[in-house]
Amino acid sequence: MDQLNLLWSNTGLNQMVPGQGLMLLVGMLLLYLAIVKKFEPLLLLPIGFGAILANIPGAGIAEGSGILHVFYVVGIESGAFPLIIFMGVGALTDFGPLLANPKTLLLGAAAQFGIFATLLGAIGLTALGIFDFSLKDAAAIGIIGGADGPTSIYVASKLAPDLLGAIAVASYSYMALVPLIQPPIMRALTTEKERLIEMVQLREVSQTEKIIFPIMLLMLVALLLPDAAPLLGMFAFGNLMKESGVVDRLSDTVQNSLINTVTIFLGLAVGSKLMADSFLQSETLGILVLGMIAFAIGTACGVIMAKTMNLFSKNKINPLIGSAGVSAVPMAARVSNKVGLESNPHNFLLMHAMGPNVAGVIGSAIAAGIMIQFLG
Amino acid sequence: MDQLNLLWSNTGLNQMVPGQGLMLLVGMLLLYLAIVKKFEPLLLLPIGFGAILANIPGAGIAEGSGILHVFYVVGIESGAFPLIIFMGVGALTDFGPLLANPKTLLLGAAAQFGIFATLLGAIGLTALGIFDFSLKDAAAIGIIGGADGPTSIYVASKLAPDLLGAIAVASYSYMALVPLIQPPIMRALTTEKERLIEMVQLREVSQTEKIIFPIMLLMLVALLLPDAAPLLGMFAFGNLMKESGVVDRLSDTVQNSLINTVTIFLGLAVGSKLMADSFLQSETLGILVLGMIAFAIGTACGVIMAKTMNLFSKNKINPLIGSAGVSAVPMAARVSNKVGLESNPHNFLLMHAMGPNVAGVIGSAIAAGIMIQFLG
Amino acid sequence: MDQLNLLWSNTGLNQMVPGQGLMLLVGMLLLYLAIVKKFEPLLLLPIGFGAILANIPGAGIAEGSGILHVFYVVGIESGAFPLIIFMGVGALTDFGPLLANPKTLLLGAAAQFGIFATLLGAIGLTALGIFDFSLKDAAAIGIIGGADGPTSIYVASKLAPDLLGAIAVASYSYMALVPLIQPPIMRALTTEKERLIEMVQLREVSQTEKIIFPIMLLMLVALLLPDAAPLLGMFAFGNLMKESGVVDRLSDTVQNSLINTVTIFLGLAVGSKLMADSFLQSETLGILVLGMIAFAIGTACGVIMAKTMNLFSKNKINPLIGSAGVSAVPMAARVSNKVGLESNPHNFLLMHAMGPNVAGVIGSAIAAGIMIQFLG
Amino acid sequence: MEQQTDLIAEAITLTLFGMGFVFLFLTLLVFVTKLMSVVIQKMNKQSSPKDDVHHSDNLSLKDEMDEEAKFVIEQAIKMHRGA
Amino acid sequence: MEQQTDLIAEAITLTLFGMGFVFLFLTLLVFVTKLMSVVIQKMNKQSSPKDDVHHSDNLSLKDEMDEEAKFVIEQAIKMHRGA
Amino acid sequence: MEQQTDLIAEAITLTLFGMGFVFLFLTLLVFVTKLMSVVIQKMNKQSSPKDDVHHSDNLSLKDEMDEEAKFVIEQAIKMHRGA
Ligand code: NA
Ligand code: NA
Ligand code: NA
Repeated sequence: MDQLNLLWSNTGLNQMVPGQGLMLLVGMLLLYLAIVKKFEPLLLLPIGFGAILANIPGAGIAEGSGILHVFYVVGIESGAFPLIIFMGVGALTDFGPLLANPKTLLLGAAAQFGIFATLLGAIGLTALGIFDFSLKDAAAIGIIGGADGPTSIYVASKLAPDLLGAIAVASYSYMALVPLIQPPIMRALTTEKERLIEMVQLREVSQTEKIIFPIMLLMLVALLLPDAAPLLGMFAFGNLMKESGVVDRLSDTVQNSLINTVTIFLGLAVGSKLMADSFLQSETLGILVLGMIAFAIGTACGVIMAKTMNLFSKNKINPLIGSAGVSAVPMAARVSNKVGLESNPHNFLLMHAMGPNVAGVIGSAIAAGIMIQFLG
Repeated sequence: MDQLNLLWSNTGLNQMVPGQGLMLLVGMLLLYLAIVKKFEPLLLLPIGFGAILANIPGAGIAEGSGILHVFYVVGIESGAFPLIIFMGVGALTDFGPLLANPKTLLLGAAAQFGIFATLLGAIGLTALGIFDFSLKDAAAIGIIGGADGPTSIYVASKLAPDLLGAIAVASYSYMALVPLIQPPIMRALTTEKERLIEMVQLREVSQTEKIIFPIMLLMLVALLLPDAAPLLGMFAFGNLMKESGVVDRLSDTVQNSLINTVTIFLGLAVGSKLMADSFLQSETLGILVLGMIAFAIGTACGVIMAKTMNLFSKNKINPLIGSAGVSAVPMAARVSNKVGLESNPHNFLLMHAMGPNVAGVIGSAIAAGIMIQFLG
Repeated sequence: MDQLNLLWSNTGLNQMVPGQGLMLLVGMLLLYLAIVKKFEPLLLLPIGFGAILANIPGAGIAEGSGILHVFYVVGIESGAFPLIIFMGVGALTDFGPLLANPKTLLLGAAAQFGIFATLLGAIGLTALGIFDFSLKDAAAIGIIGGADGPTSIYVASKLAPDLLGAIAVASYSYMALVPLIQPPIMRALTTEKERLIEMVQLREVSQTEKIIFPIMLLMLVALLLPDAAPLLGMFAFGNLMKESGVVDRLSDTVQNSLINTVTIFLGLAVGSKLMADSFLQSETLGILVLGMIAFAIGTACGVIMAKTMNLFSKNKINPLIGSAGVSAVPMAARVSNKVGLESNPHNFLLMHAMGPNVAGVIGSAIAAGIMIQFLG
Repeated sequence: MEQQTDLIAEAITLTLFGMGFVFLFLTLLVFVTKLMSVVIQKMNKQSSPKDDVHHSDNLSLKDEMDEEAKFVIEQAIKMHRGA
Repeated sequence: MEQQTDLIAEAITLTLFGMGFVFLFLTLLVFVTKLMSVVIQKMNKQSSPKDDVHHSDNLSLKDEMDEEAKFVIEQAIKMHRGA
Repeated sequence: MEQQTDLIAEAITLTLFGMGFVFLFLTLLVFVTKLMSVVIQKMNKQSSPKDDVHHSDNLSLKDEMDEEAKFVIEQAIKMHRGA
């Protein structure tokens, strides 16, 4: 009889607290979004599954020597997983469009205002007594506006590990929602005439330029903002492996089995931070709302920056590519293209939008470096 | 002269104890089985080689900071390797036949009696004073009857790390011996008429069912037996990645480079537990004998269960597929098919046997969870 | 204003010491050699990039919890990376030519004199008061003459971790320079008549021999020099996986994604040892000079050994294949072939040179084992 | 001696509970799986009419393409023989 | 209260310095990138005469092959129509 | 001074023993390898007669299949020309 009691007392049914039940549903919601709605499935499927595993009552998979906690400590606390992903993203990035039209870097700069506006918002809500975010928390939340998953995770692991789960989920969810969030803002801020602007075709960029650029980028980071060097260093390294053309077998592995493997374990480890007691806080709701605002402001600032640049330049930029400055590669660039085609079905903005799109990656890594330097 | 003495005193020849010489031969025997006899070479080749490395006198490769010991601590003590392999097995598993005929799950249940019978046997031998197994030891030995390598290793690493080497070797060896162990038992327990039973063709299973099943399985585990959640969770995760169809690049990596890489290091690490002083014990002989018995009993119970089910059901099951319930995927299913073809060369049982075959994986993971819950 | 001061005080520009500036240039020089000159780019590109990252002022990427330092501790201090690379090299090695003509093993032995001559040289320079190398340092430097990157790194990590950066850079650089260093020495030590020697065609080697050889090699190591067992064990393991033909999926992964992944992280981790304060020492210059001498002496001894063997044997060896005994697989064998073709455009020595070439790998691993046994 | 009796008793208990639980779990899984399959098949049937139309559309498009391909191939064969 | 004013002040400072630095950095990157491109394009132009010859060789070879392909296709069309 | 003499002495000893051992080891490996090859080649020769029969069986089977393929192709060509 004792055995039966023990068996029953150890079941999940008996040990479950309401929060865990809710989080199991949240995990299944993430799986639904990933599988049925195809929202960033590469990340949200492992995160969702990790969330389910982490909230199985009595299993302790995300605590102590549980396997998800091991993945978290080894891969995220050390910074290794986000940095390796960044190397992979670098190896998948083509700086060609950016090099053909470098001034689109400024669009990537402007869109980072979403990050800082959100930081201000989070601190404002704290001042109003609605939430209780520290400056570190606020900075980590702001980075959601950078629309860059690994950067968000990296910064959160340094500044606000308790919020990492919510921040990562918000980051990837909103990246998936870019096609819904951005178009209304883009249409509201542009005139039909602006949306019709056709841009001059991009020149072809030589391999030499593509090889020098990542090294130059890293040197500038080294001289001006060393705290951004891990992120942008690995990014530049991945890109250099690809563009140099002399280590194709390494570059292939980085772009395939390595980034895939790390993505799986990163996702599971992030999911392990969705445990009921730390995720089911009013703060999480704040993070979700603030993250959405961050995306919207970033989008708007990118568009406005493009319009401002047109005031000073003969070579007009279609302001629809400004929204791509938030990064969310390559989704945001596709959105620019799609909204552009609505006005003129022959005006393909995709390649033009890739410039600000990858500039946005650089911009948020710089913003991340500043946050870490001031607060880390 | 001192140097020469030192050189000589450090040679393996000088330092070798008889046990190590014997273990080097055991390692070579495993290599022979793997390479010439093709017994589960993916595991037995690395295990055999690891055994050789571990028994090189004076090299200390499997101790302290020796590389095999590092692999063992990092990969097996943490539970990571068997769990990652289980994820890979999940990504390689097709639950279709099981979903088309769910009652074959019961065959997978019955075959687990091999596990518990062996546990009783081990305790019985202890009671008789022949061996000295604790209950934990007995449970870990019993799991050999589950015919599932990673499950055996996982349980042994939790309950009886000292016996891990012998248990893993027994587990993989007997899985390779399934085509020899099972047919006589199957023939002895069935009549020719039973062996001739033709089963109705399996319906096609929709993708939706295949996606829901792993989630449902995990939920059931979460509610009833959280201690089985790490094993079955990773298994379900791998399967969901495959069936969801939205993360094919992750699923491909899991099925190939990831599972291969982990298999190599798992094998070497298991081999490191074949050091002479811990392996050359009378217990090892007991484990080998008991493991064999576990397989035989599991096979028999699967067949008997199928015959019992036929007493209560119109839709007759060919009892030859019962033996596949021990798992040993896909070898046991092929054995069912082969023995069936002996009686009727047009009666293909392979797909029907895949149902109990994968059910056996679930069944032994459940049995493993119970062992860990009661004794871990 | 404080913020502005902080920002400035944290820039790399402000924190940079001259040594770091110089090392950034060294890093870029390595990238130049890798990308433009195609000097062993698989290693020198990651090493060069790692050197740049390690010398970014204030970033601390190669110290404490910096990611490159983590890679170093996890992968090199543990010995794992060089050993895994050695496994990969084993899986890429064909012992066929060696088995067809086993006496070429002696060429691989002779070429190791470069290692010991360099050790003597380093100690001599210390005796003269020019440098200050310990016996361990001298041994680690000598291994550069083995022309085998992972062996050099493995030995340096055991005997002289402070010199690891310089030793690894010298090792890979000179391996890339083999086509420049070796031919003058080869021509100087051979007569035209000797260079014209045509060798009898190699017999075909059976798969059985290829399977037994790595096991036999390991057994000999186990009996005579256990300290070489980790290196040669992993090497033999990789080779056995390839030749056995029963674990092709493991062998493929080892030869591709696994060796590529480890190469990337090994390179970055080695680069992290090129920090200004430890690299910019007069010792580094000594290492570079001694390493070059080691290569030259090894080459010469290989050629002389071949000529000596011709004095005692009817089956004449073309002494040009002696230089391949330094290893530097497959570059040194190609050099033998090329210099041979200069004298007789129909005399292809490539396959004949592959014998001493892989023998050189075994030879330096044996030499490494002796160093570790006497000094480790 | 007593200790060993205890050990045996424990082993027997573990076996009973263990096998019991394995059967309980897998029986439950049988029912839940069957239930799921029934529900999904019903849902699919409800939505299938639409699907069927869609399908047949696709098929007819494909058929057209096949017709075209057939025609081209026939013409090619004619040319080859006749010319 | 005072603490919160401090917090807000800090946040505003961080925003000002942060956005300022982001713009500074990326503006610098624009200039450096442009400079690099100009330098490299000039260097390429200097070395291009050699390259051009090489290129035009390649092109003419390619042109010939294209000519051949064109001819083959035209003949095929003629056959198809005429026969 | 004495320390350095010691160091040099040690280095020389290490060199002598080291090179000696390298040669010893690889010479042994030469002999063992040759021995292995001889043994394996002898064993292969003993078992080869059987293998040869087996082989020739296979070959003849393969030949038959080739014959068949040849016949089919010839018939096809005939059809193609004649028809
Ligand atoms: Na961004
Ligand atoms: Na099983
Ligand atoms: Na060598």
